[in-house]
Amino acid sequence: MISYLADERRVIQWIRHLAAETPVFFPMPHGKVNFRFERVDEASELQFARYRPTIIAPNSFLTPTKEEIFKYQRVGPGRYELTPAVETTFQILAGVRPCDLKAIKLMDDVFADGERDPYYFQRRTNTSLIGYACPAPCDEMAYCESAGSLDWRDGVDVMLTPVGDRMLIQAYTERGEALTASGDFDPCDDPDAELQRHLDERPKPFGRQLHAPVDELPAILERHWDSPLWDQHVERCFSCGTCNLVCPTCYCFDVKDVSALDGSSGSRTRQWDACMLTTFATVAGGHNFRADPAARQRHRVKRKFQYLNERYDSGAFCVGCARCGRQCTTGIDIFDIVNDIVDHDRAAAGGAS
Amino acid sequence: MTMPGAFEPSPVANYLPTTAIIEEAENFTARDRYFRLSLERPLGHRPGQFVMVSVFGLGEAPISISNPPGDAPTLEMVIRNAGSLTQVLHSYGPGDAIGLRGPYGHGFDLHDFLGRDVLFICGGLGLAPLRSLIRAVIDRRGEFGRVMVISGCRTPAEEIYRPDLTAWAERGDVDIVRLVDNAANMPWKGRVGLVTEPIAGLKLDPAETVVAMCGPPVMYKFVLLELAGAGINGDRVFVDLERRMRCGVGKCGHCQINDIYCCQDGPVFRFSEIAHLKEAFL
Amino acid sequence: MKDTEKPKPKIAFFDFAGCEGCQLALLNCEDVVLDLLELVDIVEFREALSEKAHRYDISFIEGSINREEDAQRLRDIRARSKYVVALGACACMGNVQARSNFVAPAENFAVVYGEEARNRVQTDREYWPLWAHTRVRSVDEVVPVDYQLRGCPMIPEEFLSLVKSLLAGSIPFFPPKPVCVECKMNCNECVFDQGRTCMGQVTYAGCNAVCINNGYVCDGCRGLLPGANLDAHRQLLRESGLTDAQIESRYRLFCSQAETKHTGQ
Amino acid sequence: MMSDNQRSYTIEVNHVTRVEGHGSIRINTREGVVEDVKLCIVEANRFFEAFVRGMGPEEIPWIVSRICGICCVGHQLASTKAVEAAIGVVPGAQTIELRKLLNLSQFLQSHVLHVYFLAVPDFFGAPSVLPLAKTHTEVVKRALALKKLANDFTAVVGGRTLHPMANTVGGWRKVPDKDALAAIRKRLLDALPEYEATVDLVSTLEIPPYERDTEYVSLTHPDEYALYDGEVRGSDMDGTASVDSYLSICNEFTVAHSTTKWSKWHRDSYMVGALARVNNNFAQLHPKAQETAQKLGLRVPCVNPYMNNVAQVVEIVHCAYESIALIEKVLDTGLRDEDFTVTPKAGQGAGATEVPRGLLFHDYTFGDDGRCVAANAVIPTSQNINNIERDMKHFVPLMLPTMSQKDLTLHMEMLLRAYDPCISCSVHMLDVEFVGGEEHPGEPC
Ligand SMILES: Cc1cc2nc3c(=O)[nH]c(=O)nc-3n(C[C@H](O)[C@H](O)[C@H](O)COP(=O)(O)OP(=O)(O)OC[C@H]3O[C@@H](n4cnc5c(N)ncnc54)[C@H](O)[C@@H]3O)c2cc1C
Ligand code: SF4
Ligand code: SF4
Ligand code: SF4
Repeated sequence: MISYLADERRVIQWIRHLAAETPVFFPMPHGKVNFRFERVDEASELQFARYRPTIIAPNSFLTPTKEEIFKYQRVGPGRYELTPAVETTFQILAGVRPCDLKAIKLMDDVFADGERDPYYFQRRTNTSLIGYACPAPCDEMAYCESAGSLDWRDGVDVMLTPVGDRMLIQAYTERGEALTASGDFDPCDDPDAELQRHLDERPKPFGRQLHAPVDELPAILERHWDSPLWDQHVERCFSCGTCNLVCPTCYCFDVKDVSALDGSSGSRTRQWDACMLTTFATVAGGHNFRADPAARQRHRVKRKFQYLNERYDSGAFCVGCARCGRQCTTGIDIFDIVNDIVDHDRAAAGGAS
Repeated sequence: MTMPGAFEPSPVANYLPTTAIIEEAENFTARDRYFRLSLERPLGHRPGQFVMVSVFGLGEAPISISNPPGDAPTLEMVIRNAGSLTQVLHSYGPGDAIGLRGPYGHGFDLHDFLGRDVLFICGGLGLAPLRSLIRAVIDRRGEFGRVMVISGCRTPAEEIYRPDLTAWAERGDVDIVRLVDNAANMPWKGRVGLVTEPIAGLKLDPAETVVAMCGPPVMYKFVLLELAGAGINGDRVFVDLERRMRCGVGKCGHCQINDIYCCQDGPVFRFSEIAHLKEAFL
Repeated sequence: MKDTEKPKPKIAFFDFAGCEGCQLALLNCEDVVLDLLELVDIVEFREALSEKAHRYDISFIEGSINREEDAQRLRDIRARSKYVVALGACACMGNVQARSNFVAPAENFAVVYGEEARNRVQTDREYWPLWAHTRVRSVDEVVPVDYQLRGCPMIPEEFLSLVKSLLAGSIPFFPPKPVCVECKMNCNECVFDQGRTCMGQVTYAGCNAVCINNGYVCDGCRGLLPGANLDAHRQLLRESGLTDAQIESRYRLFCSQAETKHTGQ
Repeated sequence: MMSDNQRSYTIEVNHVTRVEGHGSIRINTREGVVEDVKLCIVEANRFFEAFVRGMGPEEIPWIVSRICGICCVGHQLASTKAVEAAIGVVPGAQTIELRKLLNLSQFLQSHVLHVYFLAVPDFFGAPSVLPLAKTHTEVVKRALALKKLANDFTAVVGGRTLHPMANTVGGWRKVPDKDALAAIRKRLLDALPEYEATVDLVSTLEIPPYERDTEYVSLTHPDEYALYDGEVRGSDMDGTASVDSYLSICNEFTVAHSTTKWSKWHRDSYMVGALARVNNNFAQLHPKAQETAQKLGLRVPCVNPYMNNVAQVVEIVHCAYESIALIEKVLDTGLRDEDFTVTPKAGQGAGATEVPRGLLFHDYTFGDDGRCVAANAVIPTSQNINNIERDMKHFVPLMLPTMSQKDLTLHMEMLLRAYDPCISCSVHMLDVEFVGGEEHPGEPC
């Protein structure tokens, strides 16, 4: 690993330099209070300090909201020619926070499960990640430390770690080394000391804290299948799916064909779906396996803190970014739901003993 | 078709269907249509697996494979007119082409049944996937103990694979119970009642019996209770769980129950392995 | 897709009380209009042509039904059509003009045409057939409707998807989900984050959140989503500073009709 | 045998096709003498002026846009101006330029639609534009391409083609994307030959030669060919009248034999629309548009209402060149997000704008609670209707001796269409007329 030091100005210069040759996406302010990843051009104002998790997580660059998987073209009676979608544009996601970095690692697991998903991995291999270690929680909602993602670095090409008024720049991969070669950086002899300084400078505890360690949550949640809390936490739910769509570890999709008017050509696409939507688990004939909003909320929460951890053994599938709680218009926060269940579990255990 | 070899799902062929031609089609019932397709090469499937059937422009649907494994480049299936795609498939007949990919999922493992008494419980269209296994068992009849089939549907007019059921009954070495919920005003020689009712009368040997079942979601709870009453252990009951599926290969999230994907880890499950999943038997 | 040839379906457009924007939206599908003509026979389209026919495979009905005379004409069209599709918000749910249902018809007359006209309408039999303003009704309040193309105006993509679907012998389907889904997929900042209010959470999607994409809010022109959590939504609007009267007016802006139906009033 | 023109007959064209909204023409002749000519509106009421009461200032333009799909931009602009006048909001220069662009795009769209889809089929003797797709494929393709360009133009500026949402009281909710705007400019430039071809096409059409002098009324502006803004000018007057005085311009009145509200100003009736604008403001047209007028034989003052179609083509050329120049100007200045917060308050105000079919007035009054208490709109078609009927009454006797009933019917339909009437709009302003003729007692025409 090669390590450098530089002030933020030079780091930004370097990112601009990269952007001149390659599409680089960076979190930029959008609207009144939000951020989104936008393509860097000459006019972009790049800043690391001001940040709130982007509306949609950067995994949309790996699994776009709507993506063509192949085109079809009728070439004769009943005969079709299929052309699978090939996406080889190289892109750089810069300023990606640790929560999102961990989420991308989780997506790597999901899309490698069983058959490797070619559409995901062709984008993944063509994407470079430049991470940024948060020196402070992005706002009062974040609970990344508690969710176990705050120190995530796995999968990055380059990691930027703020230390004092400078940044530690570390290339973790060969690609990272190639990228950093063009920066006007000073060498860093003792990266570990710098990292330690970063940790020392960081507030403790960092952000909100879940009421139980994430590795205890599967067992706790398992004990509360029938809890009335599920109903309470959906009283105000719109089943709008926002919490799914903004979540960096939600990946469910629907498959749809888009065809020319006469049906002779078109494409098969997949587009994001959301398990909080009413018809997500409806089968033909009308039976809905999760007709009740509480059942859907339970599925979502358990997916993040129990089911998928059990399947992939990669820790919690919630990375604590708090996007869902921030974007839910009605103020439902998965953090509160989980804590509520933990509190009830503790109370019940206390009462029993 | 330009993409060869799609029956061995390779990373490139993922999601890409191949073309198959319908050789024979017949309406089994008012809403269930039987198809026999000819393929370029044998499917190489196991009983209980499924394929994704496509019509370009309309999308895909998971459909169970009805024929037993073997060397014939053939695929049999029964499709119920249940929605946008299946309605269109009902207008298809011999000579028409459809798209296919698969086979997908974990089917039944014949080894779990060899040397045992085998009970099949089929509700309605549930006979379609089970037929694949029943045929495989009957083909090697000598290697199994008793072979019993309970096949139920709502009315006599809704029974599928009637010639098969008759032929199996005529063999003499297979116990067939055919029953309907309601036979009002219709010719019907079988029994009237629910698929749970004949179970007790079969005098099953709990130690020897292996069960395979498939039917509408409501059926499972009751059959499982009945089987438990007959002393049959959950590790010898195999269930076929059908959920909404979009990709068939464990990515789209629709068929997820707890930490399992019905498509990839199923659709056939050993009951004891999923008995704790509360959403499995809603 | 099957390759057998089928006769071209006959398609007709009929307009009742509305702005005719939905028909215009169709004329605005310049890229596909000519292809469409290859596949279907448009046999009645008063806004663009002078031809007429007597039986229709698909009749698209634009506009709300405001008078009994129009209801009769609609029943006649229904009898001669295989499928009836309500085209646009006026046909689907009455649209803005259904607001006048909350006011006595005579009062509406007086406001627009003056007291004298009101008196004439009320006393002179001759005026009745044209003026009889029963109530603004959606098409499905008068005849059975097979499919709805929602929105003010309707969304051409949905129109084309419906036609494609019917041409293929399939069943058109518009997934019942709220506008928030499309809004999020467009990576918009939620209007509640801007201190404004939105009908998106309880509104049937399909518009690609076009109003929010363009800096506005969702006013619900596609009607309420079946089963939407209206209590929670009203509560949210209250918490966002709206009075009950403002909330009702917001609900009534486009979907006065749908809302009364929805809540079973 | 009696010749056709000697017979007594009634021409009835119910639900005239290829016009916006439902209108019927009824002509009675007895032994070669015209007894009665009527144009009836059979559209159902929607009571806009009634149900907008209670709405806030921002809601009004958004909702009244629904008066008419074809004229939605016009209704939106006129009502926005009226609301702004009522509550004392002065929009910034950028907003005004964007509104002008929005209006230009609507002119391009509407005129192309009218000329190609609604009027041209008559000249080709086709019942509609559809058969032309086979016989005159190039013409139809060009029409579609030009319409698409104009629609995309509206969408880029206004957010979407129909009932655009970007414009609001006080400003622009989301300013257009500069790249998209630049792309529209490029497409307009590339389309100039297509607009030329449109001129060539129209130059081949045989315009009926009927003339009847009338008063021509339009906006007029010292600095430009008035489309978005200006004072009102009637061709019979010196000077101008203010928009606020619109009630004494339209002078809506009822006539003994009809319950229809008619308009007149200095004469029995007046005409608004493309021909009126071209007549009144010819000198301010873009030089290319003036050239076009010359090429098409339009010399002002022109008193042939059938020439309204030609005037529309002249305006198409004008709008194309205007749009190109204005987009360039807007891009050079750059686009900024503007604050458009509006405080509702009491007040009354009127606003006017030219829309493709003519002069449009909106007028709103807000109460102390900032909610609308009164609304009024006077639309071009209601101003024209008196003039159309008078044209018909004038032309029918001229044509009767030489024309078959069929041709006469066609000519009357063509005349109506030449005005490009928009009956959807007019419905809320017009009373329905009944013909109490003996043949059809009590039946509406
Ligand atoms: C493993 C497996 C094996 C199967 N085997 C068979 C088989 O052998 N034979 C067979 O016939 N079927 C089988 N099925 C079921 C079959 O896949 C479905 O019937 C089929 O997918 C229906 O597709 P469709 O496009 O016709 O229906 P669609 O129109 O797509 O309907 C399906 C879904 O669309 C949505 N939808 C459509 N209309 C509405 C509406 N009005 N309101 C709300 N939602 C709506 C629903 O969400 C519904 O779940 C199997 C399913 C699985 C999972
Ligand atoms: S974002 Fe909130 S309201 Fe929407 S589905 Fe999720 S929890 Fe429910
Ligand atoms: S569940 Fe919520 S907090 Fe957790 S990762 Fe998803 S969006 Fe972030
Ligand atoms: S702006 Fe409206 S549609 Fe979009 S997310 Fe918010 S509530 Fe939903």
